[in-house]
Amino acid sequence: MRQWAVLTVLVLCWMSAGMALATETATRPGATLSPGGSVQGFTSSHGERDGGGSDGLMPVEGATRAPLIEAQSAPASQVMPTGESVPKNDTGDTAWVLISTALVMLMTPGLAFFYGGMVGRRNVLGILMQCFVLLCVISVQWVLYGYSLSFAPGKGFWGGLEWVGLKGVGFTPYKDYAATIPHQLFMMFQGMFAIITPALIIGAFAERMKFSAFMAFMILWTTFVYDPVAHWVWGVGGWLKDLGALDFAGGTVVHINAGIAALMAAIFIGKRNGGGKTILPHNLPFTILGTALLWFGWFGFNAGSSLGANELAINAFVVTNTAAAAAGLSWALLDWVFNEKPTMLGVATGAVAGLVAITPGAGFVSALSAIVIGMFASIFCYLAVTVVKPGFGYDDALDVFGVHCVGGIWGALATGLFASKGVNPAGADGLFFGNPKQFLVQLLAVGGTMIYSFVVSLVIYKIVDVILKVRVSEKDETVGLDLTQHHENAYTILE
Amino acid sequence: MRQWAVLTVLVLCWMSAGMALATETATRPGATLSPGGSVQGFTSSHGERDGGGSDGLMPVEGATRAPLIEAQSAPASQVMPTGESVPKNDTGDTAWVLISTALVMLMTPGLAFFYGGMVGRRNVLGILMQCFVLLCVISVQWVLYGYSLSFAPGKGFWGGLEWVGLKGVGFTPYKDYAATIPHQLFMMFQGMFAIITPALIIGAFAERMKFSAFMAFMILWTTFVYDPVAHWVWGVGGWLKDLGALDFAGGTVVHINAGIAALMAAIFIGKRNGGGKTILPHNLPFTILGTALLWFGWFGFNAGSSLGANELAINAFVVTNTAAAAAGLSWALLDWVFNEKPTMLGVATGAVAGLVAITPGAGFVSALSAIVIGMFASIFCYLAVTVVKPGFGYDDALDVFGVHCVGGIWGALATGLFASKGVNPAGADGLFFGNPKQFLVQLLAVGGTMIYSFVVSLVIYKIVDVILKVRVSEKDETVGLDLTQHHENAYTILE
Amino acid sequence: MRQWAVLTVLVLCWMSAGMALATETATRPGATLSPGGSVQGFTSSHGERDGGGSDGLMPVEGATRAPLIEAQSAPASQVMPTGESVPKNDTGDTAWVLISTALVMLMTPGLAFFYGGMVGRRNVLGILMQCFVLLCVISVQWVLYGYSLSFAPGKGFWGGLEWVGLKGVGFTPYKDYAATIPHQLFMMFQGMFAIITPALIIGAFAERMKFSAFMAFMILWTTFVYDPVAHWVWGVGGWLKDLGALDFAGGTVVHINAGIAALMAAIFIGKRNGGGKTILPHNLPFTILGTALLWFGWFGFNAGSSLGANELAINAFVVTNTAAAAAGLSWALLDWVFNEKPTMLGVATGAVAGLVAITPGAGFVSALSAIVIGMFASIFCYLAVTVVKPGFGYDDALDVFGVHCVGGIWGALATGLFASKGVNPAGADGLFFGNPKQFLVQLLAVGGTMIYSFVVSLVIYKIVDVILKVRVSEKDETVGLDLTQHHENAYTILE
Amino acid sequence: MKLIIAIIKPDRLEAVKQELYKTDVNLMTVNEVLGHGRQMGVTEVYRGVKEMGNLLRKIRLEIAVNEDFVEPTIKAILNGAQTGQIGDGKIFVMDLVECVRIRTEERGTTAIG
Amino acid sequence: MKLIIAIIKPDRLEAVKQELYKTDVNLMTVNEVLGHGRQMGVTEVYRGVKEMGNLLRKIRLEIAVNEDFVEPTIKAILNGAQTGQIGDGKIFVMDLVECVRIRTEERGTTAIG
Amino acid sequence: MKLIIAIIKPDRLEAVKQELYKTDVNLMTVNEVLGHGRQMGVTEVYRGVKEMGNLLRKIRLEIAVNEDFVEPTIKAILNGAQTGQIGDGKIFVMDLVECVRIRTEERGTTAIG
Ligand SMILES: Nc1ncnc2c1ncn2[C@@H]1O[C@H](COP(=O)(O)OP(=O)(O)O)[C@@H](O)[C@H]1O
Ligand SMILES: Nc1ncnc2c1ncn2[C@@H]1O[C@H](COP(=O)(O)OP(=O)(O)O)[C@@H](O)[C@H]1O
Ligand SMILES: Nc1ncnc2c1ncn2[C@@H]1O[C@H](COP(=O)(O)OP(=O)(O)O)[C@@H](O)[C@H]1O
Repeated sequence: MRQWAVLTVLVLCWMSAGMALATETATRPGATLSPGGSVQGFTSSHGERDGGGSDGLMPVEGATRAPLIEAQSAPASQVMPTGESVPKNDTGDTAWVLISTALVMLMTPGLAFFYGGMVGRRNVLGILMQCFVLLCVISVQWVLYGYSLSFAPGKGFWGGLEWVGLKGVGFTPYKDYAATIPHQLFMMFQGMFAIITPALIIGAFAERMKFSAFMAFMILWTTFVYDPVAHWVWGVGGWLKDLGALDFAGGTVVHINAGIAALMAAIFIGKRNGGGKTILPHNLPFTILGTALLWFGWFGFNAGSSLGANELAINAFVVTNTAAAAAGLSWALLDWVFNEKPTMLGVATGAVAGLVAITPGAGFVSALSAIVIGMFASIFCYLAVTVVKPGFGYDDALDVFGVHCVGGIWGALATGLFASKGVNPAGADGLFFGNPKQFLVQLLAVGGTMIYSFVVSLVIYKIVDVILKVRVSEKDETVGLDLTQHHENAYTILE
Repeated sequence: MRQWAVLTVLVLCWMSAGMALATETATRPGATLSPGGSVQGFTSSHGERDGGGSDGLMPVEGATRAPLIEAQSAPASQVMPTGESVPKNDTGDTAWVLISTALVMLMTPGLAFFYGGMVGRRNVLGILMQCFVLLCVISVQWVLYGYSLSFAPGKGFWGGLEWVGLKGVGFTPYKDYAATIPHQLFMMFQGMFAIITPALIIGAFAERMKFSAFMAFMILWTTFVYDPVAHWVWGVGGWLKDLGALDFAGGTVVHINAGIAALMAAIFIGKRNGGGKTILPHNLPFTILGTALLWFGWFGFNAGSSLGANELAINAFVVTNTAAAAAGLSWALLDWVFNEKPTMLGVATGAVAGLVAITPGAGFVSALSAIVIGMFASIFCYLAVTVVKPGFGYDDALDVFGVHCVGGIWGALATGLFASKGVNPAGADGLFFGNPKQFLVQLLAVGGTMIYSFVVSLVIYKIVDVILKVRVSEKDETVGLDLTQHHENAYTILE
Repeated sequence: MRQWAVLTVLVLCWMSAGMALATETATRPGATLSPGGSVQGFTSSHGERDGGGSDGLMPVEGATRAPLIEAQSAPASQVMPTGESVPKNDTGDTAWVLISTALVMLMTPGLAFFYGGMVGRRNVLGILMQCFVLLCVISVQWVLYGYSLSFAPGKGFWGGLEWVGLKGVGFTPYKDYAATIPHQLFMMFQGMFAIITPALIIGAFAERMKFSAFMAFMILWTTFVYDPVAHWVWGVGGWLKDLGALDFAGGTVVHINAGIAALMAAIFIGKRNGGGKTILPHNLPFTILGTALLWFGWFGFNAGSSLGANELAINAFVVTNTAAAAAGLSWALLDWVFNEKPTMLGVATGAVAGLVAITPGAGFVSALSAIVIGMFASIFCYLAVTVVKPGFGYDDALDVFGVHCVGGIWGALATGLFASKGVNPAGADGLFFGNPKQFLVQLLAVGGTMIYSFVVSLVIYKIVDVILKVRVSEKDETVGLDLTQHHENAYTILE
Repeated sequence: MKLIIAIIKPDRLEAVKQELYKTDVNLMTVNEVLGHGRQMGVTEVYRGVKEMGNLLRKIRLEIAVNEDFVEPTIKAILNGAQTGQIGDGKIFVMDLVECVRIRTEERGTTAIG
Repeated sequence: MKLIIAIIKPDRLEAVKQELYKTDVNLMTVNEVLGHGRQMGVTEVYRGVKEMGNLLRKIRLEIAVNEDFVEPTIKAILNGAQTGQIGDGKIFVMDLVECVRIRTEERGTTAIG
Repeated sequence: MKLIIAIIKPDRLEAVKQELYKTDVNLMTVNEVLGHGRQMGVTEVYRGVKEMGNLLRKIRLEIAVNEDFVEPTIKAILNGAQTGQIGDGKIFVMDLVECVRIRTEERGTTAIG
């Protein structure tokens, strides 16, 4: 197939980019200065009580001579004056991250309705159940060992088991992650990300996955795919973090990661009965409700990733809203041009694509860049959904790959294009601001994540398939997952 | 018609009130002392570290010798001691306004469900789409030029173009608007108001407006009606602000403004097919969901308008909840008396009417006054919906005029009655507290806004009608907007 | 009946526990040191500027030498150094409690959907209406006299009328309740609890209570049951508070209290027509939406009960999420074992049971304990719903007793088992941490509340029944409450 | 062969089904309809505007039976559905020319049961 | 006795009901159906994929009448439902062998009205 | 003229429609019903209480045809709907006395197609 050829070429491109970068990095040792990850500090403000005078900086009460927000990387730590080593909680920052955590939690039910509205009436509980069960299972997994695997410091690949059962995860800030909020709050905030990421994948195998297999797959996937990748990008010692990859709120860790696993699942579970027909959403208002909750929750996702009520939060908030809006609009225009009328599902899909695309760059790009990022997010995702999917013929039922992976890739690369130290002095400049290397770093992070996630997800999938059989029987698929997997009907038909 | 005669008399009354006021104002130059707008400062607390000792005042950390919240008006600025000119962000205030901004954003989807549940099954997506598209379009418009038009300082009518593309809108506080939060946050918070205001109008022409015409109308309306009126009331240099009109969170700017434009639209687009029949809500639970989200979001709308986690926020929060409750209750009683049974739609409508009515006075009146304001809000709106609407015969499908304009007028006037410096020393006293002039000022603000908004909206409407034809064809109306304007069905009928 | 015999034995057990405790308390006067109620202070931190250095403590800006959070009990107050008597508002704490208040408000609509989805299509508005009307009525009642009855200080049984109409309830902190937020904010936060508590009862008499009787019952119940019990546990001078009962966020006051009143109502109103058939939820997605809103709002309920953005809030947040998750999971497993398949309604019910169970202990137990508490919450509630209810034969339509009362009892007792001063130094140790007395105190609080609530609820019920007749006619029940009590249809059937 | 159509009150469905089982009639097709008859509807009110709803929810049963089952089926329906109040509904009986069981392609009276 | 089935456009229901009342036909049973006829459906688009919807919402009326009411009823339906446009619908008439009023157990022509 | 009523499985509708088109039968009326037949329902469980659901979603087709279309129509339905498994459904055929096209007021066999 021609399509697979195109794919091969793309992979080759990525590999050469990686090699180019490797060479360059080897020769320029100072390249890793800008820390990746969600906790971008304003390192320039250290020690200044009234840094507020210089534009782009925001003094935080009570952080008198300490850096405003502790940058999580080693270089940033070095600039902190000695004798200032006891970080203190700031009630304002704590309040913002508390509510942000709640907002991110709400995204998982939001996603459940976003997806649930799109499937048939006899599969809606299947979707809701999968989302809710993930909320339950991963919440417990995270406290037991997930947080430790992802964030315990030191190793390049995994975080180790020092923090199992939250041992040592207390209420004083852990300054390498967040200097002004309790460590447990950082843990909980990150936990919500670990919940929604596997939940995103659900859309790919909607209407046809057996529930027991689902459970097994998801627990393994979170442990062996999500936790390590989160460590790479955000954990102290993670290799992508050390490389200087920028991922403010999880473009790579969350969206690309889930999106590529979704593609794998869609390919290997096979088409729905009837051959991957169109979605006929049984309740579009539910999908719109979900979109609204996602958009609302995304303010916590992105603006909360600044881990304080600081100016980075404001920037992330503004660009998040702007990119979502631009992308929604852009999809509406595409629909208007190609299908005569703008559609509600289109605007909703576009908005989500925009939210995905702005995620990695939310703390690095400006509002005007966000408009461009949003606009193109819809264009790329629209192509993925209407051209690429039918072209390759996989049945990614609710377009997880088309929206989250494609949107995430675009977002990660766009961060490498539009990032600006004018927005975030502790970040980096992108290609359009004179730093082509950042773009290559982003490319490397994207590719590395995609390959790892695809391969490991596939291995997990195959293991689960052998033991539990992943797909429901044809009869069960016809009757619907609600009745066959959960013994319930979403709606009464007769009363 | 007798009704139009009544109307004329009302307009004449308003004009004489204006003249009376003009005379009085001319003779008493100190009249503009109390600042209008959303950023009511407690000017009496300037320079007192522990102003907390005196009841009614709340010390904000880090604002040691500065006014707690910067009053936005010139007089208030004068009381600020010199040498205190660098305002600082407060993390607690920032956290509260961040989440308030998210809450106000959620109101637009809330409104979508509030309205969407009330229309027929074949028009629900039409409503949702219009609300969502506004969220997208105005978000972009605001960043590009809307904020500048509304808030760039200096002119009496419009704000000018200095802040186009957010140029110069950074992270340090802009003290004339909000002294303790980043300027961009104030911008974003206000942006959410600019989104929901046009969205309110949607209810008037529900089930019969062409989507292309809708888009054109709304972009023009926001630019030529919302942006200027926001400037009048809240912008530095706005004439209503300078006059001393009190509008805490947008009774005039948002509700009266949208409500009167809605009346215009309802009159000129004409009745729905079948002659403006009753609403038969296709999904009342959606309407209730919308009401819940509106109520929830309104805490951000009103209590967020204090622009900090200060005591004004608390007051606004308490009176918002109280007025909504009292109004919901009051409508239930009206229904009980006149229709034998209290109705759910009635309670929801009443609650919204109460929320509308308390909006302008949220920072100026006490909780007990809020009960009275809420109770009467329902009475006036009930009359508007059951007597005035059938009387005049316009088909304001979802009662935007009857609830938002009437509720808004009552709220603006009630502020002129119940406002008390005991609640907000930086505000003003109302008629019942011995200051009849404030009532006249309020009357003037209401009337000015209504006339401007009605006339300019009408001009925009007519231009759009000539170019695009505003109303859908009769056939399309019968089939419904979902299928004809968006090529989608909200629900599958058969599966 | 055998079941009633079991019940009698249980009551006797409780009484002997009480007597045992009475004896012990008489001999050990220092026993009341640990304050109950929601405002658990970290008394060990008094006077230390940088208490942040000692793990488990969090310094709050501006509370320099005062206890971080004012413990609400007399003993805690004693440790406060003199000369520090002017408490100040903290913007971060205020921001968190503001948004928490909004979150708790959202729980009532959340509950409306949780319940509303479970009833038949012709009774959904009945549920929504009852929830919304409570939101309206109690909001007004609270401002008028409810807050005063519950929280005005001094008496053992009721709070008196000093604070009627919010007289004297201003913006400076009332340090016996919350030292860092405005008093009115504390009032509003507590008001939201007073709303949701009676709303919980609705599920018991779903589909068959006359609306007028409902109104009368609820106003009386809130006044004569909720307000006193809230005073006992949280009010200055309340007898359970003085006894040292631990109830962080309302396990006793809210859940047991409502749950036992629900049982009374279910018994005395009698079975639904058709003999208390199974629930056939007309719209399970609504129930799931409600669950999501409840879970989301519960972060405000529990983590907001720390009354500040402090470490107690973090602890409450983490254990709330963890217990809900563990309980949801546990119910899924029970369903899997006993009914072949895990069900969505089961996970939702379990999650709510877990949220209920963690409520009293949220500020006293660790995350690992929360897993155990959650797991067992589902087990006990599952038994209550599938064994106890059919056994006794009462028709508690939506299992208010089975989930809220049973979950609440388990939570209150579990607090007596798992509470640890390691988590909250101002709390107490439970049985498993070497303090068996705490368990007895908890038992006493549970029993006292149950007996008082059951008896007084019954008296109110009987009075209302005599005057208004509580139950609708059989014909009205058949047609449904929506049409007969509210003259509305939730959905159009034909369009 | 006859096709029996019965319009009954929603809350009588369970009772009618039980009566039909007793009469050995196990096959039927059911749907929800709106009936307009003698029974008055309940007034609806939306924002103060009264709407006289005159269509009421009913259940429609469709049962194909052989000749000798016609009277027992009618009896069973009457037993289950009769409350003596207005709105109890109607039973209509029509001739059935042919009946085919799709699964087996059987026809006529053997296909019916 | 005859059973008249009419398939009409949803927005004509009100008019048809009014016409029937005028003809003294007050009893009927109504439900929502999907019609597939000459009238073309409206294209639907979900994420760029077009779906040609060919089933359109219609209303189905079922009216049992005595012989002399058959023509007046047909007339009334025609009056109310005709717009002259494609999709107006059909009327089918069938023989009714028996009719029973459940409340009173009356049978035949007296039961019908 | 005959009225053919077919009760089929929901997922067979598309296939049946295709078969009918092939047979030149393009007009039909469809709605959702609940069937009670040989096929066992799926147990439902709500909070631990089992409910034996014995009504299953089916699709009901109503097709009016002229005499010579009766057998082809039945064949087409059989072709599209048969899976050989319990629950496949039934076809009922009844006499049609009259048929009116509302748009044109045509009657009889010319009105049917
Ligand atoms: N002639 C008829 N044609 C069609 N449906 C009818 C007819 N008569 C009654 N029905 C149906 O039966 C239902 C009950 O009729 P109604 O007159 O209220 O009952 P009853 O007279 O038996 O008490 C009606 O709502 C309607 O659906
Ligand atoms: N032969 C038929 N059998 C069953 N239903 C029919 C038949 N002919 C028409 N209908 C129903 O009538 C509706 C209107 O038919 P259509 O051909 O669109 O109208 P017309 O030709 O009268 O303008 C169809 O949607 C269908 O529901
Ligand atoms: N005698 C009947 N009267 C009415 N409907 C029937 C009758 N027999 C079958 N049906 C309908 O056909 C459907 C399929 O019947 P079932 O006995 O399950 O199928 P089969 O025996 O053809 O495999 C039933 O669910 C019911 O809706």
